[in-house]
Amino acid sequence: MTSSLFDAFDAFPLILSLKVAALATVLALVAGIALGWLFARKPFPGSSVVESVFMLPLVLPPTVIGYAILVAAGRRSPLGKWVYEHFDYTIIFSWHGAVVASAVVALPLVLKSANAAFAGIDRSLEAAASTLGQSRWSVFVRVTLPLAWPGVLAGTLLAFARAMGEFGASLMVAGSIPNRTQTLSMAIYDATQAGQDDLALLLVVITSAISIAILVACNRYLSLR
Amino acid sequence: MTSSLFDAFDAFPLILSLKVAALATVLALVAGIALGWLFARKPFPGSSVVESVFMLPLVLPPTVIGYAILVAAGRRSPLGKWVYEHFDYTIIFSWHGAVVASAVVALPLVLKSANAAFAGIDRSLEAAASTLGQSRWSVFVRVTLPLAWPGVLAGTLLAFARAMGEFGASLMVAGSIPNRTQTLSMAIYDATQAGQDDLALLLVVITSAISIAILVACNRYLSLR
Amino acid sequence: MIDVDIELTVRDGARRFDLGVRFATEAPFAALYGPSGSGKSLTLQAIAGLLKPRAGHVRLDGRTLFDAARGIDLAPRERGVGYLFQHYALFPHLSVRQNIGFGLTTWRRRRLTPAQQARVDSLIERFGLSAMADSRPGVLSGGQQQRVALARALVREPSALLLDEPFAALNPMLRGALRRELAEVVRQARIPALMITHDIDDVLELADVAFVYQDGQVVRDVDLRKGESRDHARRALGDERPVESPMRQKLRHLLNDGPAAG
Amino acid sequence: MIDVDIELTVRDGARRFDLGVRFATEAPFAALYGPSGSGKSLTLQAIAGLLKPRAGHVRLDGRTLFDAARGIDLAPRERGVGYLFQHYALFPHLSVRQNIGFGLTTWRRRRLTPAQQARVDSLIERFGLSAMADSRPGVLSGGQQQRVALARALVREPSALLLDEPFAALNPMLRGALRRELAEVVRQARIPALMITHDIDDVLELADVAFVYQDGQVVRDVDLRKGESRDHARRALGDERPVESPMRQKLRHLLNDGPAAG
Amino acid sequence: QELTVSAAASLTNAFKEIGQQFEKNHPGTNVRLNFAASGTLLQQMAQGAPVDVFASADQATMDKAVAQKLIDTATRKDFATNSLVLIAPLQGGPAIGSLQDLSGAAVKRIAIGKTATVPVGNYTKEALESAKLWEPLQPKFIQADSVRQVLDYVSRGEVDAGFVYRTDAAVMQDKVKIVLTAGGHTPVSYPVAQLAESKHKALAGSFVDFLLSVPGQEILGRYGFGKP
Ligand SMILES: Nc1ncnc2c1ncn2[C@@H]1O[C@H](COP(=O)(O)OP(=O)(O)OP(=O)(O)O)[C@@H](O)[C@H]1O
Ligand SMILES: Nc1ncnc2c1ncn2[C@@H]1O[C@H](COP(=O)(O)OP(=O)(O)OP(=O)(O)O)[C@@H](O)[C@H]1O
Ligand code: MOO
Ligand SMILES: [Mg+2]
Ligand SMILES: [Mg+2]
Repeated sequence: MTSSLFDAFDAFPLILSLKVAALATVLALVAGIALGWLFARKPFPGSSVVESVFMLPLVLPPTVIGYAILVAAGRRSPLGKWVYEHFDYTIIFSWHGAVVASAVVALPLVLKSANAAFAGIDRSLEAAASTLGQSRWSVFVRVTLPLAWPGVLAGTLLAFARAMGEFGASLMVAGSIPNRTQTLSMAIYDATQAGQDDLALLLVVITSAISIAILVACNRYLSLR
Repeated sequence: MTSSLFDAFDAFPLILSLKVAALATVLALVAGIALGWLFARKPFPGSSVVESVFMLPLVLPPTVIGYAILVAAGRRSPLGKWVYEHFDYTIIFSWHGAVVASAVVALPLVLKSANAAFAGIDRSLEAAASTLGQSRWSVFVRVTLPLAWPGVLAGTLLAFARAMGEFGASLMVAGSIPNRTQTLSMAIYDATQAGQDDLALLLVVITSAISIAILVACNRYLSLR
Repeated sequence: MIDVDIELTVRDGARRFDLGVRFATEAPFAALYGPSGSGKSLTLQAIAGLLKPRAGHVRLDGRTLFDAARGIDLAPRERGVGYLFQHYALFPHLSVRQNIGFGLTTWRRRRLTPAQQARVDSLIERFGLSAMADSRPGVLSGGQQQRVALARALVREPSALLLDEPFAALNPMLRGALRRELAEVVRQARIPALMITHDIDDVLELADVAFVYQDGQVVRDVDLRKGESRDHARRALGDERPVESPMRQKLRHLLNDGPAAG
Repeated sequence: MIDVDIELTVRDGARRFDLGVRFATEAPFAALYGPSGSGKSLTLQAIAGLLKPRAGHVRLDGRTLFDAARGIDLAPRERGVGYLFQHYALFPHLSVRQNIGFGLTTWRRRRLTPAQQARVDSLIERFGLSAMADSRPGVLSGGQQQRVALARALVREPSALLLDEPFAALNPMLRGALRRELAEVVRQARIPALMITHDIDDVLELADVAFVYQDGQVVRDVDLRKGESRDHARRALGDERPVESPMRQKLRHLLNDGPAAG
Repeated sequence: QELTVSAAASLTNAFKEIGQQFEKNHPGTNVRLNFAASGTLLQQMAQGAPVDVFASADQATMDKAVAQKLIDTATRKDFATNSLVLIAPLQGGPAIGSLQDLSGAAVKRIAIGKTATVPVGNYTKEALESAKLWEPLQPKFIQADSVRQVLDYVSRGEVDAGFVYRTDAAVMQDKVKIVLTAGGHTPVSYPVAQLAESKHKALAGSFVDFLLSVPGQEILGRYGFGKP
């Protein structure tokens, strides 16, 4: 790789990718924990069908997911129209769109892992905590979640990796606008499409190295053991 | 949806998709369990880095993964060349390529979930089984795996969903050859790109319904509880 | 002080177990005694609010914790009882110290006040857990785990104590010491205690009254204080069982105290 | 029959525990007795092959299971011992029947032969588990779980029995019955048994010899058969401890057998 | 001021330079370039994406945009042309000198753009149809999802030949060779237009003007595009 190649490399997509992936992971984590808990602990008739519906972002091509988000939140949708008229804001072509798209695509990973983890917990530990005067929320935060954490963490790391790699849905919603909404994955895609193989390789190496570093660090510092 | 639309619908991609997803899931399951167990039970220096490397298929855009498989197994690669010369076979442009691509992309989902599940098992149960005269393999099959099953199953269902949805990497390796290697996701993608919204919607509905049915059934019959 | 009258059924496939117990006592320390599977643990769970009876009531020191007829059913955390679980139910992700202090803090306020800290430390000390205060329960011996569970149940100054075989994993010497600790706690705090035990000596040493279980019912109650006065019964029963032979006593001594002299 | 000489250290953070025990006996039934945390369970784990000692050896009936000097270290499954874990270690995903039959089958051959089936059924019967044979361990009472663990350890006709507090969760009546079962099993199979217990009566009823633990060492051994013959010691020790008072006996009776007459 | 330009993926390299040049010429202007497959761009605009200028790789997509009333039709202009070429791996592979050689037994696989979705596929179809080769060659076709994929297959020797634009072949000169320029298809021309809902009509107009200007055409030419 020549030094001109390094010149061609631009830190923006990297920073944007990390920002988007981090936010999307947080959103997926919160929603995934809540829904995973719900489906594990408060099943209702048909809840396994509803749970499977949340898996669809994995089943359908990302473009379809992106298109669905466009239809649901774009300027032509009632929601998007209202927001646009009142706040002069649209999620299309904004990096927020990439966050939403990545979160939707990453959600099933957290949800399913959290669900399995919550279902496997020894309920008598929760009972013990409740006899020790803890509120439901306190029991959840201090006992349930820590005990389920290995599974939830696994799902979260998967979600982060997926969010880093997401580009089909984001491309649709946020566009691939250099210095605005172009993430690393989009930049890689662009580089391959433009025949800039060296740049593509460089970007792949950077993305891989940084993702591995983050995953290893999270594994080490978030595993609580 | 008109009846002509139904005429336009063709069962081939559906059947191929199910076949590809099922085989890919089995491959990912076997490899994911083996690797997940290895990383949980026989950690070596740097094993968490190696584990994270297996997450890359999630981090990198599917096209890149597809390209990597092409490079590794294509006719110009030593492996591909050897196989081609001796068996007159190449994985490129065959649906086997889609299986390999989908399995690679689905692997991290099983691996990570299985890893967390294995790490969470009460080791004294394995010890008990070994004092009851069971070989290591017997302990694994009769105690370790059943206890880890909820987590492994969650990962497997994620893998199946992902394999159903995979098209970027498969497209590259298998091509999207109608009636040969075109899966449902590829067909959906094609339809959306060609602006055939009705067909795309029909295909999305079919894919979703079938995937949900399979996921719900697996959840019910494979959960062992 | 304790007034329990509950009916409940647990099911597991085709098998079902019906619990229908009723007992009440003013005595501060009551024991539940009876065969394996007779419903003792289920009774404590119902009192703690972890199982909901079909009918009946649970009252402690005049407070109604549960009353099916009046629609009262306090949540476990509102019942303020200290519960030692038969299988300890120690939090595997917390250290011994954190397990013991758990009930004094909440998700919001996780630091102990100096007074609470002192209380935790004194329990750790009294139960001989100082050396392993920072260990996780998983690496403790059975008896050490049981003592952690006992300390954890006592730490909140509960309004009643429910103890499911608190000394089962302890050897006689420690058992004696902990019996004295427990008797002291109950006396000082003036709280009612309900203890399941299989050890008659536990009953004899600690309890004022014992309720004898059989197949989900209380079949008999034994007043252990009154017994003392009924001197004629003493002699009447005296020869029904052989007094402990000196041989046995000697062996008992050998096991507990040191080599036998000659 | 049993010859144990092991040294090992377990660590947990800054805390460490050193076990250095040596004992040997020709007696068929030996008891390990001693305070909580003195290393009894660790000893059984080392004998079963679940912990690897730093030095020493383990021999059972002339078979060498472990010998650090000669580099012998049989895998747990090759040692052929029946081990009842202190916390039972029952398989939560299997029914009582499957737990008990577990050791008779392998991953390849999961069906029991009729003879094995009969053996499992008879253990279920003898240990009073018939009603709950198809339940999972999670819904059993403490004593029921302990009996499942005992039956599971006995089912394979092991070449030795390691029992970590086999009766702790059982009430005295059941305990007596199971003691007799166990004594019968050990006598019939002519296998050595090593039992940890906190109950002196267990020791007195079952054991031929007891090794007394203290801080990771065997500090004393008590020969329970010889004791019988030393008649003078009997009298010498006779008054050191009060004989059980008739009062206590009466209460004992009340708790166990029925309402006191008179 | 911000100008959003949605451009077909095959225009990426040229438009990046044009965008920079345009910003230089219009200080205070910020050109946001959005690249994707033409179909994706159309879907975005149909859902109200705030786009000012749309540059498509084919007339069909632009026609669809017109049909959906997204476009200010008066502003539609062709700004570049391209040509369809037959490429083969630089090394190895059967000798190919003409379109007819493709029917030879030595040629086993031919990569083309997907006719339904990739513009280049349509041109290929037209070219082969006029050479009466479309039907006979059917069994040999591998329909790739993008021009880039055709290039990859050819460059890695997975196929014996492929059809791409001249501009694409140019970026892989070290791995593929241009066998011939195919004729017999409608001219490959790239249309550009302003969006009906554009908020920066004047600026959008100057961008289109710049594309057609001499400096604009010079840049496009450097990337292999022909004059309209
Ligand atoms: N969750 C449950 N589901 C079904 N049956 C249960 C459940 N919990 C307990 N049982 C059954 O109820 C009966 C009473 O159980 P309980 O635990 O109260 O016994 P116990 O008196 O405490 O016995 P032990 O002294 O052996 O602990 C037992 O037969 C047990 O198998
Ligand atoms: N895995 C371990 N890691 C560290 N320390 C341990 C581990 N297992 C046991 N110990 C410590 O070793 C000591 C001996 O434990 P062991 O379980 O042998 O005691 P024990 O004699 O069986 O006691 P009890 O009668 O209470 O069961 C204890 O202090 C215990 O905390
Ligand atoms: O530039 Mo295109 O629309 O990907 O052929
Ligand atoms: Mg109980
Ligand atoms: Mg022990």
